[in-house]
Amino acid sequence: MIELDNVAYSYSGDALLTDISLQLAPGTFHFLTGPSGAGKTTFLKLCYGALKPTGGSVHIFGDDVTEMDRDAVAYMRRRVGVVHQDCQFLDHLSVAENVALPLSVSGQATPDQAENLNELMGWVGLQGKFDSLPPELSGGERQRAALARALILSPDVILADEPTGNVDWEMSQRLLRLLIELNRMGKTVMIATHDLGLIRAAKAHVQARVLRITNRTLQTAGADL
Amino acid sequence: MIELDNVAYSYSGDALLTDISLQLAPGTFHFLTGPSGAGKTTFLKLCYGALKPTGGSVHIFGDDVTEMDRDAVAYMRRRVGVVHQDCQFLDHLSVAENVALPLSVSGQATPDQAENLNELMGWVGLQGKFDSLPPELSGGERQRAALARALILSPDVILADEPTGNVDWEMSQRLLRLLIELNRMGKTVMIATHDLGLIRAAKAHVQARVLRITNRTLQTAGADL
Amino acid sequence: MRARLDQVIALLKGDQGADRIVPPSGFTVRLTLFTSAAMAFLTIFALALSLAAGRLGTSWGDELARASTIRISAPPEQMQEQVASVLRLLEQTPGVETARALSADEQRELLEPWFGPALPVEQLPVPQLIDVSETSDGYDADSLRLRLQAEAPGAVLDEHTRWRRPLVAAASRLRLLGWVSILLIGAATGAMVTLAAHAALAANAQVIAVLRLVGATDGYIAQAFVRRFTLRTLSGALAGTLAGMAALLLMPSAGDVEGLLTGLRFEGWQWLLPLVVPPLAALVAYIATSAAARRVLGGLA
Amino acid sequence: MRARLDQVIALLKGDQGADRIVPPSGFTVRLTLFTSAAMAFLTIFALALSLAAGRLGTSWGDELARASTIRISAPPEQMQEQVASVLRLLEQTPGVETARALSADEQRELLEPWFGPALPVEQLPVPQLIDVSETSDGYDADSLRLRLQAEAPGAVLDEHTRWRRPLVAAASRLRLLGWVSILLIGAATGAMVTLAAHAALAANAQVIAVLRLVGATDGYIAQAFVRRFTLRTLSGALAGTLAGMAALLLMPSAGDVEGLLTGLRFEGWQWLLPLVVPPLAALVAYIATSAAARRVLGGLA
Ligand SMILES: Nc1ncnc2c1ncn2[C@@H]1O[C@H](COP(=O)(O)OP(=O)(O)OP(=O)(O)O)[C@@H](O)[C@H]1O
Ligand SMILES: Nc1ncnc2c1ncn2[C@@H]1O[C@H](COP(=O)(O)OP(=O)(O)OP(=O)(O)O)[C@@H](O)[C@H]1O
Ligand SMILES: [Mg+2]
Ligand SMILES: [Mg+2]
Repeated sequence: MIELDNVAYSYSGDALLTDISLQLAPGTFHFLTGPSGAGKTTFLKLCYGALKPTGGSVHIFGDDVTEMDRDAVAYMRRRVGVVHQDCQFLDHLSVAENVALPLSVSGQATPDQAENLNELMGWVGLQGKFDSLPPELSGGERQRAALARALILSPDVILADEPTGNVDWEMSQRLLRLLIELNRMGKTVMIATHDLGLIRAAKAHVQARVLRITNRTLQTAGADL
Repeated sequence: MIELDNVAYSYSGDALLTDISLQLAPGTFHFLTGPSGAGKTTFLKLCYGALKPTGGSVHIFGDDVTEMDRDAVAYMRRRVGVVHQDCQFLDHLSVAENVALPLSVSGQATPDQAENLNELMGWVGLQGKFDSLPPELSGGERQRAALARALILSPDVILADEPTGNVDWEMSQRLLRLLIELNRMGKTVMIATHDLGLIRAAKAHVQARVLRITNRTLQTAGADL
Repeated sequence: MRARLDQVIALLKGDQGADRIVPPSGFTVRLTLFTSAAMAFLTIFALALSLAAGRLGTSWGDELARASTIRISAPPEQMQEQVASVLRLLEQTPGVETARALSADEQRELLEPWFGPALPVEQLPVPQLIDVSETSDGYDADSLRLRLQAEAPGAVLDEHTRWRRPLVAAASRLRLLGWVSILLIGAATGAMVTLAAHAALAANAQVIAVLRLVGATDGYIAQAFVRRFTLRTLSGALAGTLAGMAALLLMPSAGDVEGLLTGLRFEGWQWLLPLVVPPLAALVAYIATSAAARRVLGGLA
Repeated sequence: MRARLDQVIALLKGDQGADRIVPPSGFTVRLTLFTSAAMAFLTIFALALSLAAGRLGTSWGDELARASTIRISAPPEQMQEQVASVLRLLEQTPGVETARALSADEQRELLEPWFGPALPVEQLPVPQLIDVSETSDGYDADSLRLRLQAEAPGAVLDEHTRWRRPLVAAASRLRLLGWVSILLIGAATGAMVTLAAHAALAANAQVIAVLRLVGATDGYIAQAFVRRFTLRTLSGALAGTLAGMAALLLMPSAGDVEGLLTGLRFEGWQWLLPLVVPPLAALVAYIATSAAARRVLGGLA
């Protein structure tokens, strides 16, 4: 689905990432770790075309990112669900409308999506927050709303950047179960996190591969977890 | 230093917090936990006067919050260092200037503060980011910059809302050591977190009291941690 | 062209969903509304000024009548000859339309108020008058005077309506001034609407980033903003235009004075002219917002 | 008062630190700059228009000379008597300053161009002319005519400069129009600067929130913004004013025409008048930004 071939990236001057090759096959489950500032978010941005590699090539669903035009990027994003580290919303729309935003934006908003939305909001524990405005949410609630928004289009690939940074342990288990469930349905999942407990908990339920960014490159973490 | 007496708070309609009484004595170390959406951030906001209680009374440094005028609130904030959950910066100023902002704002910016700033930036691992702009920081780097900004005025009370939500385990240990060090120097510290591992690690070094928000009120967590 | 038309229709119909993504109000929107209203109001005034100046120039120009007189005083025996040579001369002068010697009756009529009807014009040394009417270009008075002096020493050119010329010139300068004001105000409106649109888009940078992240195409995002700002500008300009027209209607009428300064108002079909202002303002807003949206979007991945 | 003064001095000196907290540029700032420049430019034009109209009115008014003539045609035997009674009548007419019968020499001079210097005025039935000069209020021509008819049937009132009256009225309307434009433009400037300041503060809501959170007082925050916007408005208005004055200097001179329309420009001390515009604009900006800052800050904890 997503292929990185000898990818390098630098914001300016020194390379932040070099020599990264990876294939995200359908139905796989990946964790991405590494110290703060190692380049996890940067790596994910390369995977959903928010950044273009400064070296090597990235193919998303078979298309070379550097050759995609802006509309192609927009269409591609409807097939990739992304939870951003600093989740942002349209502050003048209710939480439910924000979660359903990808539907309206891609012209797929139909009344029968309502049940889908309901169920999803229930999964992430936001039943009571349908009509709240995003600035009225707590930190954890924002993250969960962002996750729900990433999942509403039922994307083929889910990329989540620290989706449990602000939620308690039980809630993070609940969110993890949701992602594992989706993975079982054939979705590709990649979660960037520094919470080793979460990775350990996941390993009990799913065949997860753990990637680690060290020394500016991607390495498969061993059985040390 | 901070006294809550039978405090209640509700954003609208139902009370979110009720019947909360607490005294933060100088030199104490508190953790605050509770599920996502329980009201940790709300509680901290009551402690630094960003919200006024809808019931009961809050005294900060002996003054009743409801009777403070706006300038008094501003002066009080210079004695309370706050790390916000969604840390925000002035995006057009460098990281170093942002960290030093409380100094300029309170008219205490002097050349001999430079060393202080240097040391602090080193502690939180931002040596190389002096001249970066805040939007160029990673999630964890932002949190650390926010912590440094909260500490630059050497405040009497430090309130930190999930200061380690986006940093790796080693970095969170490092930040915790910094806070413990400050506590030893007599500062009052309160950390809201859902990371039980962090609380456990702290207990080995410091006499910490763990508070838990459940059922809309504050309870002291037992030895179950 | 067809695609362009579809785009405009889509713009007007609007997309319920797309419309909601732009925050409903805010200072930048109010700013756009007010700017276009104020500028339309000023434009209407400048337009009325220009048209009034134009009418003023025309009416003064008409009254100018483009007429002058040549008075020939000569001893009776030379009179006939001088008159004939002056008439010949005038015939050859470029800018002179007709030239005609007044008859004795006409001369008596002219002098009647002075001397009564009984004056024996024929027996007095009354000068002969020649009525000259110019073409619209007019003739060169100085050179005509020189040639008259050579041909008929007793002839005096009297341009009795020359004094109105500066007035006509003044009126046409006033009209020019009006058009310059309209241009200035138009340019200022364009620039301000552009800046207001830019400011609004800058203020909504987060909205745009979020939309882009959840898979909205540039066209979808741009259209939502363009639609909002075009409509706001249109309604603002419409309000300003109507207010301006109402203010003109309420202007005190100058009564008799009107003969000369035909009032600061529109007349007849001219009342349709200000109605061009709102669509023009909307067009400016459309172009400005499209460009601004493209610019902001270009900066996003 | 003293505190107020200190405040203004602090404002002008600025606080190096405080100044940096406001983002250096952005569309809202540019908008403020441009708005004040454009509006100052238009104000200068309107001001020049008003002053030119004023001068026009004055010069036309002066040339009006407030003079008229009464022509008395009567049989020689009644002439003396009628002249005397008309002069008596004029003496009692309110609005008439002086009235004087022309001497035979003066009359001959008037008629000379028509009949040559040899005309025996005394032997012809030439009417007697009476020169009337009005006070600045003028007299009521219609009632004077009625009374003349009764007293001296052969007297005819000839108001030979009456035609300029409507022009003077027109000029004064033009001046009024200029002042109305200035008022309109002034009001629009004020409103736009206010809205631009509001928009800028709204766009900088995060900056304000951050400052408030790290312990900045309201006064500190407000001053940084007020200073920035006041200075921007001042420099924008200054640029617009200078551009407007330069444009006026470059306006083509009307040459001879000037006698009547004394040009769209300032004269003498009037060149100082436009210099009032920038400080006024800055004052508006100061008030607007202070109010806006207070409003935004009031909404924050
Ligand atoms: N826009 C940018 N311009 C310049 N440098 C940047 C930019 N964005 C990120 N960086 C730098 O690149 C490095 C990696 O950033 P990134 O956000 O990928 O880290 P991360 O692994 O996600 O860290 P964290 O766990 O703290 O979120 C950081 O040192 C950061 O300062
Ligand atoms: N401004 C607001 N208006 C209305 N409701 C609010 C507002 N801010 C927070 N809330 C609600 O109050 C509850 C508590 O919010 P708070 O931010 O205090 O939670 P928290 O304990 O900090 O959660 P987290 O761990 O997720 O950060 C949440 O349900 C939230 O939706
Ligand atoms: Mg990151
Ligand atoms: Mg919180």
